[in-house]
Amino acid sequence: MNWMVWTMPTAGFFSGIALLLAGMTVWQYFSPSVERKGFLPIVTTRGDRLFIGLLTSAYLHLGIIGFTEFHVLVATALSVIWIAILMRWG
Amino acid sequence: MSLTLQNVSRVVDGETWISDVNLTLEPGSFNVLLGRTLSGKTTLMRLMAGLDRPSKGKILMNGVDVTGVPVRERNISMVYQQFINYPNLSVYENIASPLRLAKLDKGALDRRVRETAEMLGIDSMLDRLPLELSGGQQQRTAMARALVKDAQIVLFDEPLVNLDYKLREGLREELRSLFKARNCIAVYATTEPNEALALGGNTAVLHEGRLLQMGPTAQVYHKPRDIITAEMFSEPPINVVPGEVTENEVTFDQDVHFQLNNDLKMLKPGHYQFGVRASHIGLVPHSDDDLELPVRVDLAELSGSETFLHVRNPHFELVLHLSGVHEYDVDQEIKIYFPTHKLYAFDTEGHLVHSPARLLEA
Amino acid sequence: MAQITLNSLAHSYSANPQGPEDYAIREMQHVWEQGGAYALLGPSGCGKSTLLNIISGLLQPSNGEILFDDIRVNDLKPEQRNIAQVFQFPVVYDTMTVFDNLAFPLRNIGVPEHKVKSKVYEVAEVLELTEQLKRKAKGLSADQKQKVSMGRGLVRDDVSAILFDEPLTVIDPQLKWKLRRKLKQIHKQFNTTMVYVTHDQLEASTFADKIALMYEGQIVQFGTPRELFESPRHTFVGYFIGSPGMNFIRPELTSRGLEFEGQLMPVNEEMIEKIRKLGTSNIKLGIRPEFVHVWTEANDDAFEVTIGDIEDLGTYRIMSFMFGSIPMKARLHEDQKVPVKNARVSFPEQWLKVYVDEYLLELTHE
Amino acid sequence: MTQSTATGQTVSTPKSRQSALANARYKKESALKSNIGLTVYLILLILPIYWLVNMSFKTNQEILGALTFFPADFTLANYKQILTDPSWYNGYINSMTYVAMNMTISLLVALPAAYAFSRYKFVGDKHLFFWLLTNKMAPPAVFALPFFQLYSSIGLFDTHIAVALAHCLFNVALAVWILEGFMSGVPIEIDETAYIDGYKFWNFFIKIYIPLIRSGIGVTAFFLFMFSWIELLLARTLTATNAQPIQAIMTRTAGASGIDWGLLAAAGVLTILPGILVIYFVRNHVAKGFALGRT
Amino acid sequence: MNKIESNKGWLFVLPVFIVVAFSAVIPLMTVVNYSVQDVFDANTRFFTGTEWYRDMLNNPQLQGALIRQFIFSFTILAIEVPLGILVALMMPKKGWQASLALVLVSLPLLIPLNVVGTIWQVFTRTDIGLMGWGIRELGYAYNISRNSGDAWATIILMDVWHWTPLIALLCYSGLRAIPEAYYQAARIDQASRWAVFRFIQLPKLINVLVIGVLIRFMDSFMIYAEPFVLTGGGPGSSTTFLSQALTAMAIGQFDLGPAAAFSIIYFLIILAVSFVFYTTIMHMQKDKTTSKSGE
Repeated sequence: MNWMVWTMPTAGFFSGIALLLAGMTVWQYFSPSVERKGFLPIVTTRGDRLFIGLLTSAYLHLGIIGFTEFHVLVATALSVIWIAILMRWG
Repeated sequence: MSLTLQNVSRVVDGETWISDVNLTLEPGSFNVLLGRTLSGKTTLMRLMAGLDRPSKGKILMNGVDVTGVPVRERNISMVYQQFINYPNLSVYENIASPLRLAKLDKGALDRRVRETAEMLGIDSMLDRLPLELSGGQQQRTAMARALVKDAQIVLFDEPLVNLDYKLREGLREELRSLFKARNCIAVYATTEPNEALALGGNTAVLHEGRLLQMGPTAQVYHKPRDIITAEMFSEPPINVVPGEVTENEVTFDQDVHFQLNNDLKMLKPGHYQFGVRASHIGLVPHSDDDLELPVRVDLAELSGSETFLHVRNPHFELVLHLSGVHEYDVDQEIKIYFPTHKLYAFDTEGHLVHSPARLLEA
Repeated sequence: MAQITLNSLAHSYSANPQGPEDYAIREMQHVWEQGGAYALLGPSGCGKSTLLNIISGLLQPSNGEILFDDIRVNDLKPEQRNIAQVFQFPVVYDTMTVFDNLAFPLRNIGVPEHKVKSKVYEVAEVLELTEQLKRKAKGLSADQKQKVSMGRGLVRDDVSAILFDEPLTVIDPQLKWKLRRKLKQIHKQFNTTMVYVTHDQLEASTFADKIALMYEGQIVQFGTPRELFESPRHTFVGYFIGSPGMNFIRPELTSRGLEFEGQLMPVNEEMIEKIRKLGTSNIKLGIRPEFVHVWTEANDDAFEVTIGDIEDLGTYRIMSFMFGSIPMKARLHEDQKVPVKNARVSFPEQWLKVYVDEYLLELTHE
Repeated sequence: MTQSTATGQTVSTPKSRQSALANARYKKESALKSNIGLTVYLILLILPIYWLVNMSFKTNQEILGALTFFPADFTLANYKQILTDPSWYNGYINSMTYVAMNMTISLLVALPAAYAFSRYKFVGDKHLFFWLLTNKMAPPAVFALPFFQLYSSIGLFDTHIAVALAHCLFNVALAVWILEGFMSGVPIEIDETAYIDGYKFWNFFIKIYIPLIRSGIGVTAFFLFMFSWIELLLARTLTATNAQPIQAIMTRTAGASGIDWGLLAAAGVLTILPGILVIYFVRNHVAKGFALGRT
Repeated sequence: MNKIESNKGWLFVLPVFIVVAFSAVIPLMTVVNYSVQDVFDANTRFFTGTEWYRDMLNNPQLQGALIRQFIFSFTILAIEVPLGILVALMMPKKGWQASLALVLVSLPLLIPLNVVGTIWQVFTRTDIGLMGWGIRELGYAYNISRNSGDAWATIILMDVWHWTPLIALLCYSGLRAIPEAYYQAARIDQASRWAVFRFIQLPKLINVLVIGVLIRFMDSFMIYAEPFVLTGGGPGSSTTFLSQALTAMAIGQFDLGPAAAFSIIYFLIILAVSFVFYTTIMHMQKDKTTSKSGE
């Protein structure tokens, strides 16, 4: 596994994603998500919204890293808020 | 072998498809499920077969709860509305398939397949593939597959609806005789009242997922429990005229009055819906208390030996089912005779309160 | 508007047909008059759809001509024949609204938009589609789609004919009732030649003034519903029309007349003479279940039979019985008394039809 | 019928008849146009391939000497060299081996998966499907190195199976996708009838279901072959000598004395032949259901 | 179709999941790991955080490659889709002509990517190639190694040649799936050729077109071998597309970190575009199923 050149942050990141997926699955199992239409232009389930949230967060990170002087954690904080909004009202 | 449904409901995506159905089917009975499209016939059959699980309630076979038992372990067979056969197997193999799985020995299998095929008149096409056959033959193949094993429950989901009129007549008759000799429960879904009548046996009327009435077919026909059953179980649909009963008179829409006859005496004063079968209204009076009614002809439809006459007066529309060919012009004024002693009366909620006495009880 | 004439028309799907069995349509001569409502009735595979497609031009007949009024249209393509056709399964243009669907045939021939609008509204009104006009055709239910399909056939008022190919197959029974009525009204209103293909005798005789009954690529009888019912010209007509169909027995020609299992059948002398002259052994007697007379008491003309099943069909009942070795049926009125085991039936002479080589034998002076 | 009624109720007015005739002529013209159009397109399509074939039968002198439309000095030497030298023809064998392996693996895993997607609703089904699809987007340029390391670390470097597995990355998703379309076209009532008859699932799946979607499997196989056969980067990265694909071997034609054009052309032509064979086998299925069952 | 709600589905997709996860997840994780480090070898590496991302997003070369990539992808789609539809419309419907046309049309699809490059390299050379020679003869100083316009045109022509058949095949089968009754109804409604295309054929084609466009978009974003063989990315860097820029960086200069960072960015870009596409497909299918259940 040495060749995979793991680092703490990336290991943490992937563990986080894995936990998130597992959590979503358990949540879905015990309380199945119903499709709904929020402010997004399409009908979505909980999983869809999470996916859209993560994808857009990735762009947010790229934007902030690439074109501003803010610290990356600013992007992370904004993303968390954005995902929360999306999960609730999207 | 009996099949019992106890308080069975099925809810899909928040929509109720079957609502609290209680039903017992006796061994050796032929049962017709009558209802319009989307009334829940197919859903109910799938529950009986074990293809779907009820959201609520129990299904008992011979008193044993089989609610969760998969379809493979229930001894049933089913014929669909579409002609469902294995397209890549010959007709012979199609019919043999349930027997092969039951590990029947070769000789017995061959005999059974040939017998069944002969019974359904497809013994000359055993080597062909189903898609090379005509629709009627394809459906016979499906039926043969359903009949070849001694299933305890045989389900037919509108099996004849995609077939020619004349073919339907023939197959229907065959079905009747096929099941006379068997001791299994047959269930047959249809939208057509005439088919239910022709098949006889018992009829269960379904409407919007609820079971309205279940009983011997003739009884359900002649004594429908409510107005929806009456409308559904007759073609053309029964004529419904709102009316009011006062002390000794019946009034239809202010203008038409007649004396309460012996038949209707038990009706309490109040508002009713009166039903009269299209075949009971005549062009000549049949009895003394027939009510003469001037009407205007909407349309006369001729069909073989019968005429369906659509007429109206200022207040209501009626359909007459007459035997013989009667030709009328549109808007012609004629007189019809309304049989006051052959009226069904339903209360304002649609429940039957009175049905006409019959000369012959079935 | 046109009269449609089929002149020695025949069609075969095989390139070089050998015998008559290779023909989907066997040579025929036929006229559909302008403004009539016709039905083309027959079991599946009898060639009725083939014939319809030949009229509409989707198929080229291998022999003979087809005339619209007196003009030969064999070489004209469907779009040039100026006809409308409604198919068995609804054909709608999914991406268009109902309005655009109905307007489509009009816009294609360059009808001015204000006329399109008024015509579409008129047809939509008749078909009760006004509410749906703004909806996309894709989301409609099957019967609404079929109404749109029909509507497209009805919007053009200059069509030579409207052809229907089992248009009510996908419609719910309750709705069929209404649509049949609608079609009939439309015919009265527009006075266009209409040809309606179906396998359902009820639909055919309800819709049509005259029915052409097809069997094995031939029109075996062309007549009013009443004629088809009362004097079927061919045994197939007897079997196919009426529910249940005609009862048939095969009598023998003896010195006494026509005998069936020792019983003399009520057929008059003149007829028997005629049969003798034809010298064929393929003789059948047919009688409709409606005309079989059932007696409860003994009667001179009646034969004794064994009763089988009695089906209660609500408005009437069907009694099955064995006439000698032949199963037969009689149709009884709802309230008619039925004997229990043995009954006597008689066959009124006027309704007992004689078929020689499957075709009806009639006395010419009648 | 008399003449007067005929003129009174003509099918179409003379004017509209004329336009009808013109219309018919136009129709014929358009059919002709599309024939010509297609022919031109096909010729343009074949021309580059023709040129390659043409070149493969020439000697290098002729190729470099003058532009000729047919080989003046027809030679099979180029083909002979390839077909007699194991270091050449092994390349073809290697390529075909891993392509066949990939097709087998992809179909084996994709068939049940496609069945599940077409028949069942389960937690995360749509997301799983999309995830499968995204793998087609992984840029091989960058993934090459991790792939190399991954397969080296488990000792599969320079084996056919390594390439076959790597190609699964994009082929499995495609196979699932195509097969799902076909399977959705099979009425679920057939499955139910089988269960009612008493079939166990796998028995039914293999005996009844798979023969039913033959066309779909044919079309899927076509696409699997295509994408695996034409891929170069991963195949080259994961092999050295034992499993080296023909595409990689072809680069050898550039020697010190310049490119051996004739040999290169012959090698190229030989890569096209298996494709032709595959098309020939699936051509009947194409008409039936190339639409991936999704129309 | 009524799907059964059952997590049994997961059992069926498990093999696919394992196969793809093995080839996809591990390399992807590795690439992410690379992207935050400066790696010399497995033991000599430094954590760099988001630095490579910042560098890459501001790297003019890569920005240039990205812009070129988008221009290229949209150009070829704009040509291939209409052309593919046109070819599909022109193809014969039945008979041996149909088989022949099918085989010929699918031919370019089955040629390995670098062989395609080779074919066009040869074909466009002005000394030994038919096309290069032909254009020279017509009086145009055609030169793909000097003139970037020529290079672009040639690469686009090559891609159109190679991939239009895919669109054509998909559309062809889509067209075959339209029931004859629709055409008959249109003839009877006296619809023009254009109206038939616009209201009958195109709506049915949309489904397959979305698939075709999605596959083409993803593949064109990864185009590598063909331009590499044909132009080598030149003249200058005028035809250097993303994959090639990345390969140069990752393998040529062994700058794994930046290359990895950029691949992630690149991956995210295609992911977004594909997600939009995918969602569209799913919505279209949903529309279809709801209208079906209404029947």
